[in-house]
Amino acid sequence: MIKDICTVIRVKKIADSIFEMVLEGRIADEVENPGQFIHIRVTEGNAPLLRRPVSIAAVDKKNHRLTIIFRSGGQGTLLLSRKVPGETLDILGPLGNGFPVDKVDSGGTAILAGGGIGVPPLYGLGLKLREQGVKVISVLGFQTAESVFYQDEFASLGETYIATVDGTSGTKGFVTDVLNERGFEADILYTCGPLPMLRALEAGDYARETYLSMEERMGCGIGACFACVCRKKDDPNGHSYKKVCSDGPVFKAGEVLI
Amino acid sequence: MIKDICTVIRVKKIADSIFEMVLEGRIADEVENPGQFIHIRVTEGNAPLLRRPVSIAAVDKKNHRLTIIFRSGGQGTLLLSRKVPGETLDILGPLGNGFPVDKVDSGGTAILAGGGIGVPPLYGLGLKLREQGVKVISVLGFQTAESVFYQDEFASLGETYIATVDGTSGTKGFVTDVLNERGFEADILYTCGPLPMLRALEAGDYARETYLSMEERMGCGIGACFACVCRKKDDPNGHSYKKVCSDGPVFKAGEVLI
Amino acid sequence: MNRLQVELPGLTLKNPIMPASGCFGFGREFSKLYDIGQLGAIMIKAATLEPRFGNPTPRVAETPGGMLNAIGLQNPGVEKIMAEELPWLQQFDVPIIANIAGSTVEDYVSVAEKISAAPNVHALELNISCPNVKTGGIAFGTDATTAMELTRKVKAASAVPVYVKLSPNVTDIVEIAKAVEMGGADGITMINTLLGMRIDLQSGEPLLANRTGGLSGPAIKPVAIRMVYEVSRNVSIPIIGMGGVASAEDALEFLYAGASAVAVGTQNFVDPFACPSIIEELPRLLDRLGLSTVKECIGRSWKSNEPIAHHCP
Amino acid sequence: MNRLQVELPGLTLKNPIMPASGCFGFGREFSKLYDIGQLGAIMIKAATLEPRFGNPTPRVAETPGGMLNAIGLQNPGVEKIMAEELPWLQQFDVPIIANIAGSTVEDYVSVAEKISAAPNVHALELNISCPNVKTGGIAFGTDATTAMELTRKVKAASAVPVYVKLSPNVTDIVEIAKAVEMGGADGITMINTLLGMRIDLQSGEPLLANRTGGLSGPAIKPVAIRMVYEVSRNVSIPIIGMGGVASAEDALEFLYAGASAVAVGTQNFVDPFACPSIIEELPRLLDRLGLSTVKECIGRSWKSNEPIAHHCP
Ligand SMILES: Cc1cc2nc3c(=O)[nH]c(=O)nc-3n(C[C@H](O)[C@H](O)[C@H](O)COP(=O)(O)OP(=O)(O)OC[C@H]3O[C@@H](n4cnc5c(N)ncnc54)[C@H](O)[C@@H]3O)c2cc1C
Ligand SMILES: Cc1cc2nc3c(=O)[nH]c(=O)nc-3n(C[C@H](O)[C@H](O)[C@H](O)COP(=O)(O)OP(=O)(O)OC[C@H]3O[C@@H](n4cnc5c(N)ncnc54)[C@H](O)[C@@H]3O)c2cc1C
Ligand SMILES: Cc1cc2nc3c(=O)[nH]c(=O)nc-3n(C[C@H](O)[C@H](O)[C@H](O)COP(=O)(O)O)c2cc1C
Ligand SMILES: Cc1cc2nc3c(=O)[nH]c(=O)nc-3n(C[C@H](O)[C@H](O)[C@H](O)COP(=O)(O)O)c2cc1C
Ligand code: FES
Ligand code: FES
Repeated sequence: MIKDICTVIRVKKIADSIFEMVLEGRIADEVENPGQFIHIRVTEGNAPLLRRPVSIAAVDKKNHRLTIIFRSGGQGTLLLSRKVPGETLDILGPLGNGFPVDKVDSGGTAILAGGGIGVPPLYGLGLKLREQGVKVISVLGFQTAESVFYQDEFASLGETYIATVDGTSGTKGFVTDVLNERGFEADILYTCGPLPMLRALEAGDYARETYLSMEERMGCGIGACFACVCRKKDDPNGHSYKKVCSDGPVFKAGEVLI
Repeated sequence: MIKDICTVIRVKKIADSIFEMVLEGRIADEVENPGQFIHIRVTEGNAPLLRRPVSIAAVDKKNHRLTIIFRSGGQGTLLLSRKVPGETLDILGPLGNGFPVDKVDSGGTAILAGGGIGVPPLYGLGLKLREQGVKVISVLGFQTAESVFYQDEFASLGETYIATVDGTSGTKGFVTDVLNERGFEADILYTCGPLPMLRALEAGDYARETYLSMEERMGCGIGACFACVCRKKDDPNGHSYKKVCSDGPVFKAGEVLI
Repeated sequence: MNRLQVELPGLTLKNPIMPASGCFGFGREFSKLYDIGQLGAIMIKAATLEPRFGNPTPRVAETPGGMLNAIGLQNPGVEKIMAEELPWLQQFDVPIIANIAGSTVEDYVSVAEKISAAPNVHALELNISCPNVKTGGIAFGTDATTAMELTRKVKAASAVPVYVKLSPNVTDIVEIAKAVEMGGADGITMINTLLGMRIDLQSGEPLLANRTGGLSGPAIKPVAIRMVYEVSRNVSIPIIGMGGVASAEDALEFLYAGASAVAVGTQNFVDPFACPSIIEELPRLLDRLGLSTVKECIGRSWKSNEPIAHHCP
Repeated sequence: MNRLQVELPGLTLKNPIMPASGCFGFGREFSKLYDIGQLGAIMIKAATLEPRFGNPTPRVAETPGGMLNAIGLQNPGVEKIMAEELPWLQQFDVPIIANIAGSTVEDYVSVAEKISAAPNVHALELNISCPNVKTGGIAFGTDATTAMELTRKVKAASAVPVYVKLSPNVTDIVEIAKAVEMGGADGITMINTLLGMRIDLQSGEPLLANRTGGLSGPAIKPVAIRMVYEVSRNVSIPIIGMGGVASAEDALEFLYAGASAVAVGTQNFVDPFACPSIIEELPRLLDRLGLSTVKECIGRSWKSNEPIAHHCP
């Protein structure tokens, strides 16, 4: 974890309200696992005040570059989407643990199940798994056709299925509808997305092991403020906890209460 | 007075911490008198929250353009100095009354006495007076040689004298030192600058009539909030007042307590 | 049906948006920018019995996300306001809420009596944040009994409904709110400014000539929302909410918290078109959220009625 | 001579800058970013007698120029802090100020007794913003007598000087400050957070699971400065000031207002290097203003000693 001033290399709108940004800086050199995130200060002033956590979607260590993909919605991500190449950003990272990539052997099969803005970190994960010879099946859920992104990128990693809530692209419904319909055989499932999706995937029996990436409102992003804790499943009313920012964001299914 | 979104045409550093900015917009069409000012919202967010009052230094009605000159010091003017051509600014103006240009006849002599960041509105005034055939003598005070600006521009209007506090350019001392030394004969003196300078000029007897432009911290800039009042000289303990933003910023010497 | 309409004691508001007292003068300046007849109401600048010059300058200072003011109630006095400002305002079809202030109970009563007789004054707003000279300068609004007594007397003198404007600089705002309700207030307006200060590093002195000033603007919005939420659950008179409103979203947040209408103060300086912009945006915001009327938004956040959890920071 | 040095009861500070309680954990995370031995002191996260899990999430929400938190005093309990955190902190040459909290007087006393025995705890910080279960949840810090009694008992139990951390959510902070001084406090720290709320427009519910939260960050700085100014003129014990400090300029503003040292809370989240940056910048700022030591800045703004003018907003 370091703090660095990174340079914006490229900003591109890739779907409805969705932006892809390439950043250059020393943080790229420090990335260990897909699924780690960065904590971005979007302005020098204090409007908005807090940093914004965004997952690393891909890393290019040779060129010291990171790719992030984010939805521009609130005040912070709106400012972020307006940055132009050459501008700099104060970034803290890489943060968190990321997805464990050593839980599946070469030749094994991994399902990547992403929902909306949970899709980005799975792309970096898919690249890494492919590198390790793992077969990747991607199942990506979106609201509607206009919000679909990175379909081709995932397709280049392996079989890729799209689900949209309104049916305007791929299967009508949710990621779980695709999984139930297709009944893939997989060693491991990695997922990131909205809570209802994570809950459904944890409840279902889609692979031998499941890892999920959580979201929570954050203060510090580094484990100091206790803003982002979640309870451990084995002690639901006690004092045990995990911090999403530093113990997570990725947890093994069954470890924390979601 | 209107509110308009103006476009930044040019920003140029012209002296130590001093910037000249050219803006284009409908506000230029509304300008009535030199010495009026505009109230600039420097950011869409709220850091900083309040608008910044800045005098109009010159107006080019044909091209719907305004020039302003400002010192970049605090949070707002720093942001302003970083604007790049093509960016837009939310501006309210023109505000205030400005200098009366009909108080001196063609062939008469006017002294423009400016101090530091009080110099800019005098330039537009000088242009207007020259247009009306008035002889213009400019006496401009600055801290030091590096903070001198617009010397050539004023020189093109008429005799121009510089005073610097540290003597690194022109006369060592204040505007009043130049005036006392030279003993110009003038019909009218117009001045804008720091309070001690205004007080000295009001107290001295440098012309038949004197008009001074005041500064005060402002809220609304349009006369509604009573932030910027000053007392009338003829009722120093009573309830009479003038608002710098809407009754001023220019007052006849002797009208208000300074 | 007008989906923005709200009915309050003495006030039929065509929409729930109005400028806050002291941030709009008597409307003359803003009337040069837009038709002020489109406002839900206008809260005019405080009136005192005698004219007041107010505090020395500087009277305002900027702070992060907010501003401090120590105008000091400068106003021409109730007589002149009634002679010059209120008649001028009659050309607009908009109810006036007259803010009144004073240093003694008698001052308040006398101003209330006079100004409530003006034809376009539909309600009074009793500014109880003022120091009471009789008690050595402790503000009327920081003691429940004093606030109740003042309310009672003003209410008796007023020809129109009385709204009491609460000071946020208190330990227990619910206690004060209940006291003014008991005193006969027809409504509450809240919040007035938080007491604050800025020190200038060059001079080493407080930046405002008055040293302390009232903090307003976006910075105080969370405090205002919390107070409106708490008070609205504990009184049965309506609330006009204010404190940092800068957008239709902010206004809606106040309605959700329990306010029946919303006043806009500092934002009038940031954007002189703040009020008409919010009025224009409000129906679009309701649409976006699938809501049909302003009325149904009021107090939505506390429908559950669970008592508030105490919090240890 | 170290121009940044400040001497306070129990504390020799190499500089007046320290992280505020709850915004720095026990220092482990920040120690990965910089040498935390360079800090003036460290105010560690609140310790309670028993471990606490805290409130449900969301626990934080952003506001204009500030943030709300309702962490709910999550901490592993005093025993574990003494077994695991304080010994780890001993490797750094920095005095620890242990923040203590509780729901009853007995809780506080017991935590004070235990934690003040740790070799690197040089002072306690008594968080009196917590609700007192015995009085139906009214915070200890909002009643002068309760605050004085609590201070007295904790002071009697503590082996090190006791600083009382004042809540700003009171009508008269000077009254509380005088009460804790009478109760034997060696110093005051101020301010804790202002009570606030944000409502989410989508859900119509308060954004924080706890509904209300504590407002911190730049937004509250003017309120904190005003309170430090007022309190420092009325007590003779020193003050550690906090509330929105983000820069060396802000720190100096607190010193001018009357604080002897300054804590940095929320800014640690905005910039994890906030404390060392301010420490580095402070001498340059003193130079720029022609000042030689931190000590000479303390209380510069009220040297005149004029009583404060009351203000009617
Ligand atoms: C570990 C992690 C990884 C993330 N990765 C991505 C990503 O790759 N792409 C992406 O688009 N989004 C991602 N998010 C969500 C992203 O952080 C929020 O969308 C963003 O912070 C919202 O900021 P805003 O300025 O748009 O909204 P605002 O409404 O202005 O935000 C206000 C405050 O709430 C917080 N907040 C709001 N929504 C969320 C949320 N869903 N999760 C956490 N905090 C929130 C903000 O950080 C800020 O503090 C991630 C969140 C976490 C915790
Ligand atoms: C009628 C008028 C005309 C002016 N014309 C010019 C000009 O042509 N060029 C120029 O450089 N400056 C001019 N000024 C001064 C200019 O407004 C301030 O320098 C500027 O507002 C400071 O903003 P900041 O962001 O740098 O400082 P900050 O310290 O961030 O300002 C904080 C607050 O204080 C106010 N403030 C600070 N200094 C002053 C000041 N001297 N006068 C009024 N308000 C102040 C700001 O407007 C803001 O509200 C004029 C002021 C007035 C009243
Ligand atoms: C410059 C200024 C002057 C004010 N004058 C008055 C006043 O005369 N009477 C009053 O009750 N409130 C006065 N207020 C308080 C506002 O009406 C309002 O309660 C407060 O500013 C909070 O709202 P805001 O954050 O939208 O500004 C004044 C506020 C400001 C900023
Ligand atoms: C996330 C968070 C947790 C806090 N926890 C504590 C705490 O445990 N004990 C305490 O006395 N104050 C606590 N505070 C209050 C701070 O110590 C400080 O008084 C307040 O935040 C104001 O300073 P700031 O504006 O610099 O943050 C906490 C503040 C924040 C933001
Ligand atoms: S965000 Fe601070 S502990 Fe996780
Ligand atoms: S700035 Fe508001 S009246 Fe002049």
